[in-house]
Amino acid sequence: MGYQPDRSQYPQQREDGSLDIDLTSGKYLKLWQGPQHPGITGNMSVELTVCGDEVVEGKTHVGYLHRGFEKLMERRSFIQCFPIVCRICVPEPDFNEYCYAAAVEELAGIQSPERADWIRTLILEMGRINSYLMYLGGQAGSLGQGVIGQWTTYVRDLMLDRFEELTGARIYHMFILPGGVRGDLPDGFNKRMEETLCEIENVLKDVYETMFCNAVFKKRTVGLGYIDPELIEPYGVTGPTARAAGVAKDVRKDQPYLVYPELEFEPVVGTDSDVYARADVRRRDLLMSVDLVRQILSKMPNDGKLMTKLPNVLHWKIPRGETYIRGECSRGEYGYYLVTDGSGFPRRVNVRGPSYTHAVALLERLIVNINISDVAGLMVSLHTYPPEIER
Amino acid sequence: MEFEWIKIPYSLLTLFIVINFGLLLTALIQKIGARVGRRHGIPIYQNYIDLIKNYAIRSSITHGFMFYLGPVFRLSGGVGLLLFVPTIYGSEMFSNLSFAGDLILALYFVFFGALGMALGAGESGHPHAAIGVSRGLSQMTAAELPFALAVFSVALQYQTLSVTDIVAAQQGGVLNWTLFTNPFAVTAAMFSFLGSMMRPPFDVVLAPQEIPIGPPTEYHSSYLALMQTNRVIFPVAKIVIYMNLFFGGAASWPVFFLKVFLIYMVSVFVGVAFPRFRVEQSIRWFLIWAMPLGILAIVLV
Amino acid sequence: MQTLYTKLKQLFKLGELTEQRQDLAFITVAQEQLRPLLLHLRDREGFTHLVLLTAVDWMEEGQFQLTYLLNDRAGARDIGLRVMLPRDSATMDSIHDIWPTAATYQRELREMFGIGFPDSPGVNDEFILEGWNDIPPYRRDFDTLKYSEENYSHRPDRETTDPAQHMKQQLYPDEG
Amino acid sequence: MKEELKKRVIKGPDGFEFEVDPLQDYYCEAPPTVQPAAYQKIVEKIFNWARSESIWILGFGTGCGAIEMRPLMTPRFDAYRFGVQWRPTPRQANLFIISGYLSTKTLKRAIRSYEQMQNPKYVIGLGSCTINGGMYWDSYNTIKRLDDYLPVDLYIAGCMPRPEALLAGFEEMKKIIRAGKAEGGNLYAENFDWYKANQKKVIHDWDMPEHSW
Amino acid sequence: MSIRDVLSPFTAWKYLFRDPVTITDPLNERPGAARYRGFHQNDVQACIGCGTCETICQNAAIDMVPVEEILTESGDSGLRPRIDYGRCCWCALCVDICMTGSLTMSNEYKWVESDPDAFRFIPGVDKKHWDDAELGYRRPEGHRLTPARRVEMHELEPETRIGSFAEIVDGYSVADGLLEAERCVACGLCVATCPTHMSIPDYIAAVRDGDYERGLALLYETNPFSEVCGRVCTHKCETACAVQHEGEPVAIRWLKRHITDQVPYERYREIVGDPAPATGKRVAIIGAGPAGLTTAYDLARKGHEVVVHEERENPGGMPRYGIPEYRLPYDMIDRDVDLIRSLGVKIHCNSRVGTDVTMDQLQQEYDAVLLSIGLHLGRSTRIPGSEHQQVTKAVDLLRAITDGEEIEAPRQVVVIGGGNVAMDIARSMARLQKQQHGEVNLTVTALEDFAHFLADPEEVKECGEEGIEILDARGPQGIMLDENENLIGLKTWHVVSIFDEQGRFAPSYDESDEQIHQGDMVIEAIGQMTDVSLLSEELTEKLEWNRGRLAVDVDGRTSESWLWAAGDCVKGPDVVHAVADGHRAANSIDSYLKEKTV
Repeated sequence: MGYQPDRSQYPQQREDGSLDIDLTSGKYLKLWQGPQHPGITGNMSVELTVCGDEVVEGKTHVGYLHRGFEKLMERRSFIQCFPIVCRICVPEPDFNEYCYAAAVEELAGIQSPERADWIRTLILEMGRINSYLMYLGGQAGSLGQGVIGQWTTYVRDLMLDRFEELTGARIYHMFILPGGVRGDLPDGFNKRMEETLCEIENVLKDVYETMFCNAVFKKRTVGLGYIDPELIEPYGVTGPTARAAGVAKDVRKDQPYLVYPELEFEPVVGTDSDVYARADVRRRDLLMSVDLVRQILSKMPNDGKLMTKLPNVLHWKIPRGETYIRGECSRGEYGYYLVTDGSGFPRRVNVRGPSYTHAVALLERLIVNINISDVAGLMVSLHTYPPEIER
Repeated sequence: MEFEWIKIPYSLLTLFIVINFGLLLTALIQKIGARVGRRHGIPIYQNYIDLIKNYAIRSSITHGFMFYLGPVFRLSGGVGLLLFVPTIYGSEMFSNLSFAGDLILALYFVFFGALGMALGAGESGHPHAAIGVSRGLSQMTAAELPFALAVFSVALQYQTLSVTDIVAAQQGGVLNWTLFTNPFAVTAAMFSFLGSMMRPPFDVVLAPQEIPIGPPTEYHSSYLALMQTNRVIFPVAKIVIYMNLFFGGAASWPVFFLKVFLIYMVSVFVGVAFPRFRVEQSIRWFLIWAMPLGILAIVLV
Repeated sequence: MQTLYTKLKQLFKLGELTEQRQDLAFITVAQEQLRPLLLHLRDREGFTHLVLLTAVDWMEEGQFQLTYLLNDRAGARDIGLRVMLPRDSATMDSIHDIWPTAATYQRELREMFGIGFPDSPGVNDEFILEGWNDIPPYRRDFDTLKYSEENYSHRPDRETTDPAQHMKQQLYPDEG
Repeated sequence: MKEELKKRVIKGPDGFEFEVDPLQDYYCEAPPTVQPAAYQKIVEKIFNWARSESIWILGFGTGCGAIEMRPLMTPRFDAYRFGVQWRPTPRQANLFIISGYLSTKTLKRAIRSYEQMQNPKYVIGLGSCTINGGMYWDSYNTIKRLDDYLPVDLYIAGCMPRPEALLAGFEEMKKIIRAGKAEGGNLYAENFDWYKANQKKVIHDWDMPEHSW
Repeated sequence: MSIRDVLSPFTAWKYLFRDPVTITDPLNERPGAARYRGFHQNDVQACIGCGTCETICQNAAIDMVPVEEILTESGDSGLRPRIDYGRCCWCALCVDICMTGSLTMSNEYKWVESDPDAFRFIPGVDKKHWDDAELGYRRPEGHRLTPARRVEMHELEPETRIGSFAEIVDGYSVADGLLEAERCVACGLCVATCPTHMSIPDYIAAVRDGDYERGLALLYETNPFSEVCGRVCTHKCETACAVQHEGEPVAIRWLKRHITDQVPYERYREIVGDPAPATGKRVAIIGAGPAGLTTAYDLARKGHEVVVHEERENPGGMPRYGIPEYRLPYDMIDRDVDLIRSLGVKIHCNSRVGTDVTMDQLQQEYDAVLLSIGLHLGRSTRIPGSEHQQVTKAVDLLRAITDGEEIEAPRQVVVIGGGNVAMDIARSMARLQKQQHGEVNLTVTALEDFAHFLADPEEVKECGEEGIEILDARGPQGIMLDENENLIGLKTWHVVSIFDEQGRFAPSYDESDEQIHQGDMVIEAIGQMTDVSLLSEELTEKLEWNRGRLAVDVDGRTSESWLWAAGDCVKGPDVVHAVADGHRAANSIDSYLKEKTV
């Protein structure tokens, strides 16, 4: 298949197709980026084989954060799984909660109330904003522009305050549980949210001026890490990474869930499919999320139930079945494959994180022939969060 | 020329002032950078504490002879650079050990520390250090070239290789500064200055996100403290040269402090706003933008 | 989905169909039918996106279930192909040449379930675990609590009391 | 064991052959030793004060707690104000924050990083996971008690602890350092065999040098 | 690349002149949000130590530990949760599930400690500075993880049921039973409160699993009168139920009945199992009520030979003769009794000790004897006129109804008493009235007010539905007779208080509030006593007595080594207490017999 990177220069290939890399020759050097490395996206590592400043081979190593969630969930009851799922992805935990809750609801045959769906959507969009803000800081930081990270982390922190007052926690919200959500919007939430959104928009304007209209940033990122649109499907690329390549993949539009059918938006699409385009798509997507949050808050029904009646969660049993629930998280398609067997515990849970394909197969493919200096920038541009790879 | 022994305590006094000034200046610069990032940043005295802390680390390891000598070379480069150029124009006390051909020696010292560092860091055996060194040397070569051209141009302009004489030639008003008499040389030199201050967009040598801080990766405890000391002396010393060559020197300490600060701020002003170039991009940048200016400066002179 | 199933049924030997949702169905497929079916679905039916590949351990039935979940974006539908493998010495053909990203999934399945995928690139490399010395951990017969207790020390002095027992002792101390 | 970690003979570019054993640290042939404090009490006091006011954290996000490090170092909380900075290399760091659970795979790297830090060095355990396993108490892949493997000076409760809690932790850490009680590095050296035995018990493929700095 | 790209990044510098956004004092300025999930608080007085928090905690972070200052009592295990912050993940499921709402979370979140073991604490007991924090996570209103409402039990409509003695309660359907069983949180608080310590959570679990036979086995392990108790048990367990604190208690009694309803009677014998091989020991039991027959059941299963002497025509004791058929159909008693019989227990009916057989004989012939003669004599109010023939005692009347005697129901009846017996006789008479006169005209006067009523609330409610008038806080003062000595009613005064300051029974009345309740008949239902006439005088002398009741040790053994006593006659009226007593006596007798063999 034609999915292999260009290896016309070096290293040479042996007859069996493997790469002829002789470390003792002194021509090649093994360089580990991570896990203890500031340029790595979280606790993972990439084993680089470099020739001069150029990477000839990269291998992703994961598992540093493996806790065996899928195994642990098999010995926890359905409600007990609810606090644990959000730990699978730290920067945007809510998708785990939503996908898990929706999967359980579907197999248990219950329906979350309408207002709960609105609040769920709100939370997911807030989480997306957070995740993108973190990404923007990281992307600029990986290329040595620290100030962007300072600004975005600040506004992200404001959003965390909103999360805190809504859900009662900063990072692991544990708010969306099977059957609905845990609480209602606090008083005056809309007003404070609007202030936060304004602040975010202001900062984004500055980010646009200093990061995107920046000669050096452009010099570094334009053309870097080009993903051929042909590669999108074979490599299972989803989310902004795919949209930057011109493929308008967005689960929110393709297979709408929650209240997305009632919101007005168009998937943000880029054209150039390089690091710059991906950053730009995410920036615009972030602005769209800001708009979506506004839409949600204005269109949301004013009252209504937040939880459906659950059976006694201590002995909750769900009949045999299997399902897959997906959502569009800030990195791409996030999904839960849940299998039940009629007992009080899941038979199997499989988490499909977008980073799984992005950070392993795709990264290993893209990393070939780039400069060592660009490795961090490229990795960040795929927006990978390692815990969702190894779980 | 007869050597006056009194110069030695005088230069040590200069050194002392410069070290303290440097410690505070770098902290202030950091605070300014932090301010752009909407925060307060380190306390102004933080550098002193860090320095004591690093000397107070109990254990230290060595990777060999050169590893040990690296910071020493680096520091002597900085100290040497400082001591062989006059700090305060017209002051007997603070003209240090300057002599007729000190400009050449100063240029030598600019390289000396870096080379020592390269040897030491290379000895540390850490691949990141090695990569940092190779990046550093190539970038520095490219960056110093316009500077050398500018210096050459200035030397031609004033017909002397003595820094004191060059400063003397610039007295008598702002418009007498080389900045205005030979703007191309100054621009070329300032471009080079950006490249040598280890700030974005030319800090790929240290780039923590790529090769965790590059050459000093393995340095720690008192080695690191030595390097920290150098890191406050060297930029000041270097700026002193720039100040003397291009900005009319300083006739008193307050003027000195102000000018050093302002010149330092040039690199910070650019550094905060931009990400960093890759090494070959920055070399290309120097060759395309700074070099022609330097050549132009020489030609025009 | 029913129409697709009928259509496929004419071409392939298919097992049971489970329609989970309007846009999601699972079909059981025989091991040797999988590859042509995948190619057919990808090239003819628009299921170009391999969403995930994972396994379920039906230990009691002595089987592994491999689930290949495919997505047709244009048609907004998903199809899950179930392949049942005998649990002992389970091996399956690799599909990394159809979707390169499948190699990662197969590497994980090899490590976590012990399902073999000969010819899949790097399938025997350690992926998530390091220095693992027990049966593959995602198998049902692997007891994670037991392993954890045997290998790691927990903090001592954690004792709990059963309310019913404690009340009996307190309220009716005379009764055994 | 990985191929590249095995002993082998290498022919250099100059034709000279030499043997390489990647598992041996050529600069470190003895276990770490206890490093005495400065002889003069007053000097040690000043040193301790300086150490407490200049805490350099190792930039190694071992677990989820790492996500709160960013707010900590950025405008909202700005830990730089308190003399806290992060360093990208263990050689220059004094404080190792174990930010939550440690899988055995990370434990291996954490030990390596810890040993490369210079004495005096401190460890803060972040969150439940470092105390008694936290929510991964029954996981097959995470350690439960951090103090079995590394000497820990301080624990911060929370899952995960917020930046404010971390700042409170730093304040407490400073007190401990000033009081001269933060001697984790020496504790590690004293009980080196015990720690090593514990580490080897959970790291099944020990392919590291016996001791490194 | 344009010139804009070079210049625009410098706009970053505008922040140089703005104030930093840093929080000046992050340690004190930042309290957690109003619903922040911080460190735990526990209102130890409200907490009942049910351990549901421990059950739901997926991190095994919670231990239930005894606490010095909290005493164990019915409905409160005396244990309190101890939380290990080396495990907790602050998910607040423990708060959500908490049965009493006592466990909450403060908005405090800073806790730093060098000692890792310090992070284990008992909220509310180990004092912490956040104990009084007002903000923090509380379970939002309406957010419950367990159903609070009981599954409704279908009953006959009042109009239908008043016409006959048919059983009122339908029993749960399988679906309803499952739903109700699901409400149980399996804390086990009820077990100790149940006199016979039935393994309630286990058999409810069996209902959840649909494994009724397992449930039945569990029932008959501890209670051979499960059919009876499933209908008329006083269900003390439900007063200890953890679910009642924020909802209705689990209908434990109905679930017990549900199990017995679901298992075919033919299977009972097999499920209970065969008795142990015969030991050759013989035990005589006097009185075939719950206590006696429970002892018989236990001893028979242990292989002893048991003979029961029953004075009346049918075995069953008070459940048969005291409880009306609409609450407990007679065939249900028969089923339990037959099961006991099938284990080899011989029951001689119409055999009154003292008349047909003497205590001495029993002492001679048997290794041990148990007295379980119940409380079959009604107490009298001894108010003026209470000797009138139209003044009857409830127990006598109920017995007569059971025996099928023709009873002429007067048109207007007054009942004295506020207990369940009063309700039973009132409702029985109401049925007779309805049958004979087509209408109900009946007044119950109780000493207690409704706030301290003795009878079950359901009984009171159902009485109301059936048209029975209940007047609370009325003290009977005299029977009103007309000039022909015919009974015309009852005079009562309003009760101000029942007990004096020392807690002794000494009612005081408000004489100004006097009422006359018209009636042709007055029924006294104020309590019963034991008929001890069957004991020989000599024996009566020998035995120790305690305020008119036989004195027994904790195992039910009297001062005579061969004689035990159990049931209502020593413990007061209650079926399930009698069963428990029977078990105790059986155990004691069994070990006595074993000793004797050795």
